[in-house]
Amino acid sequence: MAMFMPLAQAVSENLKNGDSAAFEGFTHLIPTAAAHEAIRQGFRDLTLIRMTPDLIYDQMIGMGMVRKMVFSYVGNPGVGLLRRARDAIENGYPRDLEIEEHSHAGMANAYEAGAAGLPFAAFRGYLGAELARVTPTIKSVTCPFTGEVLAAVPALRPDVSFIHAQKADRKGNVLVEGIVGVQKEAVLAAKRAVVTVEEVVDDFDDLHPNLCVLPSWTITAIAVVPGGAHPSYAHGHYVRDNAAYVAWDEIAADRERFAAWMQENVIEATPEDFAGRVKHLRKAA
Amino acid sequence: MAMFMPLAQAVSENLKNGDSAAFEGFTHLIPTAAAHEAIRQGFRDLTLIRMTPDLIYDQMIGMGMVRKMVFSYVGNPGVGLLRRARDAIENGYPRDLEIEEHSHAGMANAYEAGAAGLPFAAFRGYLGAELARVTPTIKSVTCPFTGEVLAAVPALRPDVSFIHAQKADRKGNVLVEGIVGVQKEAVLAAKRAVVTVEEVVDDFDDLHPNLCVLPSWTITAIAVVPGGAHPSYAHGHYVRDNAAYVAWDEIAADRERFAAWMQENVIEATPEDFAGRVKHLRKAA
Amino acid sequence: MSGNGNTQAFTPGEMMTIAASRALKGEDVCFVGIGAPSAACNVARLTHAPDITLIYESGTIGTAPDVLPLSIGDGELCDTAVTTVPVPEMFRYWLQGGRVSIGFLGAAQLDRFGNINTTVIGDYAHPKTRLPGGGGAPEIASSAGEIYITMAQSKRGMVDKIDFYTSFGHGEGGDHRQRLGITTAGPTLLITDLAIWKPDPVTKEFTVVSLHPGVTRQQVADTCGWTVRFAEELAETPAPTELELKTLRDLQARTKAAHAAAN
Amino acid sequence: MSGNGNTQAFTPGEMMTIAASRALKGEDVCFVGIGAPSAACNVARLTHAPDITLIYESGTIGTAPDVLPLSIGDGELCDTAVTTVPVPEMFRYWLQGGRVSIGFLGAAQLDRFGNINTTVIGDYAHPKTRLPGGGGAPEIASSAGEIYITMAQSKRGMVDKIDFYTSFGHGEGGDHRQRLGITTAGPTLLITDLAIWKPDPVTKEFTVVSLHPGVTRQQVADTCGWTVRFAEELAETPAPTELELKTLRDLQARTKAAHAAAN
Repeated sequence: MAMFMPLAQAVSENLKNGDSAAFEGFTHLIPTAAAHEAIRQGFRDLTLIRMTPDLIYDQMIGMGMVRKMVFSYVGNPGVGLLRRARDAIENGYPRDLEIEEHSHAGMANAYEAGAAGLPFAAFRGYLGAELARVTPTIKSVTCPFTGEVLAAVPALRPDVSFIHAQKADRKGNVLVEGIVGVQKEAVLAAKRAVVTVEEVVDDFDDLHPNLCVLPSWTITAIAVVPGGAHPSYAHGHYVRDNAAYVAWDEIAADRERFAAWMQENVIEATPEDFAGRVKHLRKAA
Repeated sequence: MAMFMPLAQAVSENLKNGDSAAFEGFTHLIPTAAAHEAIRQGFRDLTLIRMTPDLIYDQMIGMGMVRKMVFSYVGNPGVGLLRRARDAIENGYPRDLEIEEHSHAGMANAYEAGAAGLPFAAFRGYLGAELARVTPTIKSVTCPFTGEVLAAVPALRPDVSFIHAQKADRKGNVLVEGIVGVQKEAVLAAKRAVVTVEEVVDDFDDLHPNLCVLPSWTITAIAVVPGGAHPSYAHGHYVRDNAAYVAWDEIAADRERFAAWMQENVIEATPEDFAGRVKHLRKAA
Repeated sequence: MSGNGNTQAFTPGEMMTIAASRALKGEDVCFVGIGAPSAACNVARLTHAPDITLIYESGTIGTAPDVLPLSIGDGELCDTAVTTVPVPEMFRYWLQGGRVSIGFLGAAQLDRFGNINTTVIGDYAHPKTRLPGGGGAPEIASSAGEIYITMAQSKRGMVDKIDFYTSFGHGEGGDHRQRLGITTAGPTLLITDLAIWKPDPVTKEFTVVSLHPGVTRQQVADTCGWTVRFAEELAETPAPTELELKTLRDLQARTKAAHAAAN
Repeated sequence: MSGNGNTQAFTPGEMMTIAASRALKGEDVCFVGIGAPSAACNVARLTHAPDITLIYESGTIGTAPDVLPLSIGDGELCDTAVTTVPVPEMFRYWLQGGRVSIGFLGAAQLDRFGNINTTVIGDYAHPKTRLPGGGGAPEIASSAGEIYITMAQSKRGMVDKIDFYTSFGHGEGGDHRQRLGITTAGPTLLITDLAIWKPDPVTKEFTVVSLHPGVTRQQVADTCGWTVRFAEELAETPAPTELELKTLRDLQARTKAAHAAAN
């Protein structure tokens, strides 16, 4: 049953050094506030899982918190490369970063298998593609009916998943709307799930029955953090801060500038600061 | 791209003698009007696929149209047995009926694999259950990571699937709401898909983005048949005619009474008759 | 038998449903079969377990129906659910995903080890009576944390050897489940119209632990197809309370009225 | 270069996008990569192919954005889509399900057989430059009916040998796809800023079939890392029409204004 609590408590109670953790969001609803809280609390040796590592993974990698990353696209969406992740992979700075790389189809199927309680997922993938050579967790399975050889990947089962969502009701049920990505799967595949939400409403009685609602008992903790997905967006609440993504390319290009930015905007900031960051983006949502 | 046409044409153009056909609907939105049209057109040697064969499969079996049935629960939901199906299985009347029996999990996974373009589905199923002994299409596959042996079933790929839905827009996109069952999977797994709908609306512009909408280009033909799911129901339009399910138990218990009922209510009826059958059920929806 | 005021008089069926409802807790996530299990689960929700999560295989999660559904997919289930998901997702994410604590099943034939047949009477290929089949039961039996079974006693239903293993209970008893690699507990409770049964910790054979008020050992033995074992300390099931009986009867009255009204 | 009226003047990039847009038909279901593919697909939709179905890997099906998204998951895509599905469903039912007729990809490195690298420059374990990686591309390359590729020519980008096979085109050419059991057609079209290329029917090597207006063979050869083959009959790509150029520029102007306004 989901417990409502401050973000600092939700993170400290559910993330540990050495954990495998997914901060999921597919361009939309990225749990930035939760990641920043994890940075402030200074966790180490994390294995970070995500289809599309973006700014928050660049930040955690740049802060030296990450031992390994499991991913399928390590870019700044619409802008280019992730420079802190590159520095770690290419130069081992600030520490070596082990990588386990899949395709989107591979990651999506692996989350789906995790949510479904299966040990692996089979799909038609990696045909002629070299990831199958460099990633040891890509194997194969043969269809017992047709003999077709399909790709197989192990199910993803994070110790903890963090997502951001639009709404919780007072019972702790959570609504995710718009581009829902793999958030439902990330929550159901994880041992523990922490959700930040834009707002709490009395009940979901008027919701359409087929929306993406995660029942309270599938969630460990909920923290109310308006704006918590900035600089990504929350469908129906505020739009994407594209300028922040473009700006990040320059900030992350330089180790010192990165460190200074993190100090000012993360270490010395609070979850409450997110509301202000999305103020000018609300009118356009 | 979906073409709008009368039900008689939609059925005659998309169903052939000997086809494998799914008339899907999980208690809700059962495509009764489409099945009755198929009965009037007198198709033979069909392989009928469905998780929950109910009245319409009892009717098609009783009319001698069915060579084989693939299913997971052959009952009159909430009432009891299906007496025409029993007569075929137990006594070969009016003809022998070959059966391929799965569990709900097996059928649901097999439809899902069909929609996903995979040759088979793997799931944790049939543990200690005797269906695995009597159904030759239940095999196994071994997880290449854990060694766990899982059940495997071949993907379902009907020649044609029929479903009933609430709405189409003028472009032929189709909305299914409420208990959505396996209808989306049945459509996407099939070579051809025929949809009967309660009504046509101008557009779906105001729909929530995450509803179950089948794009026009996934559908072959659409026929407008208000009430076409009777005696099941259409969420938001009319309620379930529970009395008709209870009455069916007696009608189907006797071969002659069954034949007379079919003559009067199906052979000599039309798709237009369905609107009248749900009239008294609309107030309660 | 009309319920108003007379809480001492109750039918064996009412006792069965109410005894079953008491076994459910507020934190349970219960996968509900239709018929007696559905009534028991909803009586629990309306009395001591208001927070219980009821799931029906039609994809309705967290339902709170005001009347009992006739089928597992009535509109009432969707209207009152927290969310309604596609059936493949129901079986993959919710049942197989290990999120169901209690699977509640009925049975046409049951043996002493909780194995259930709802498929055929007679030989599978040439059945004497073709029953509806397994539906969701084969995987409920292996994926739900525990299985509760409820059925009225009869020699035809409670048999020495079932004709077909639709869903696996404890097999031949003992550690048979573990030997098949099944990690869940299997049948842990049987509630009939006469008694409450639990599996022996070692042999896994269902053993009567409590007789319903006024029921004798002989009655239980006479309506069961196997030689019944009784626990050393045999309890008496508490009679239905006024609240329980009123809740059940009101629910059934609302259900009857609703099903009639729509027609 | 401002577009109003002066339709004769256009950049190579504009020619590339417009030539790519012309290859798309109204009945296509197109899986759209970001950047140049996205512009080309939307110009097609706004000119000769209003009924084209555009799918972005974020789960948005049948989108009709008024401005170009910066990322594959901008809100505009969801707001204008026929439906938005979860990402696992996108890759399972829609891409792997064989419902995509055209996959539109860009490339960091491309070889003459349409194999694409967007993973690393240098060795995988010790890369000189770590690129974003494959994302959806490995399975788009094998599951979409055909693959169209678009990129600006350069010797760094169009290379004799790519450093990593992110997505498989025609491999070593000939029937290499069939030998791997891949049933789709693979790369059938390459549109650069200078020319249109198609694979040789037998060898599958990309061959120039049309030069954009004013472009010489020498320019094409000088900006390509492999020895370029030209078709015997070499066409000239029709210059952008007034409508095409206006549509593209209006789209880009709206996009720029929208992205600035939100900030």
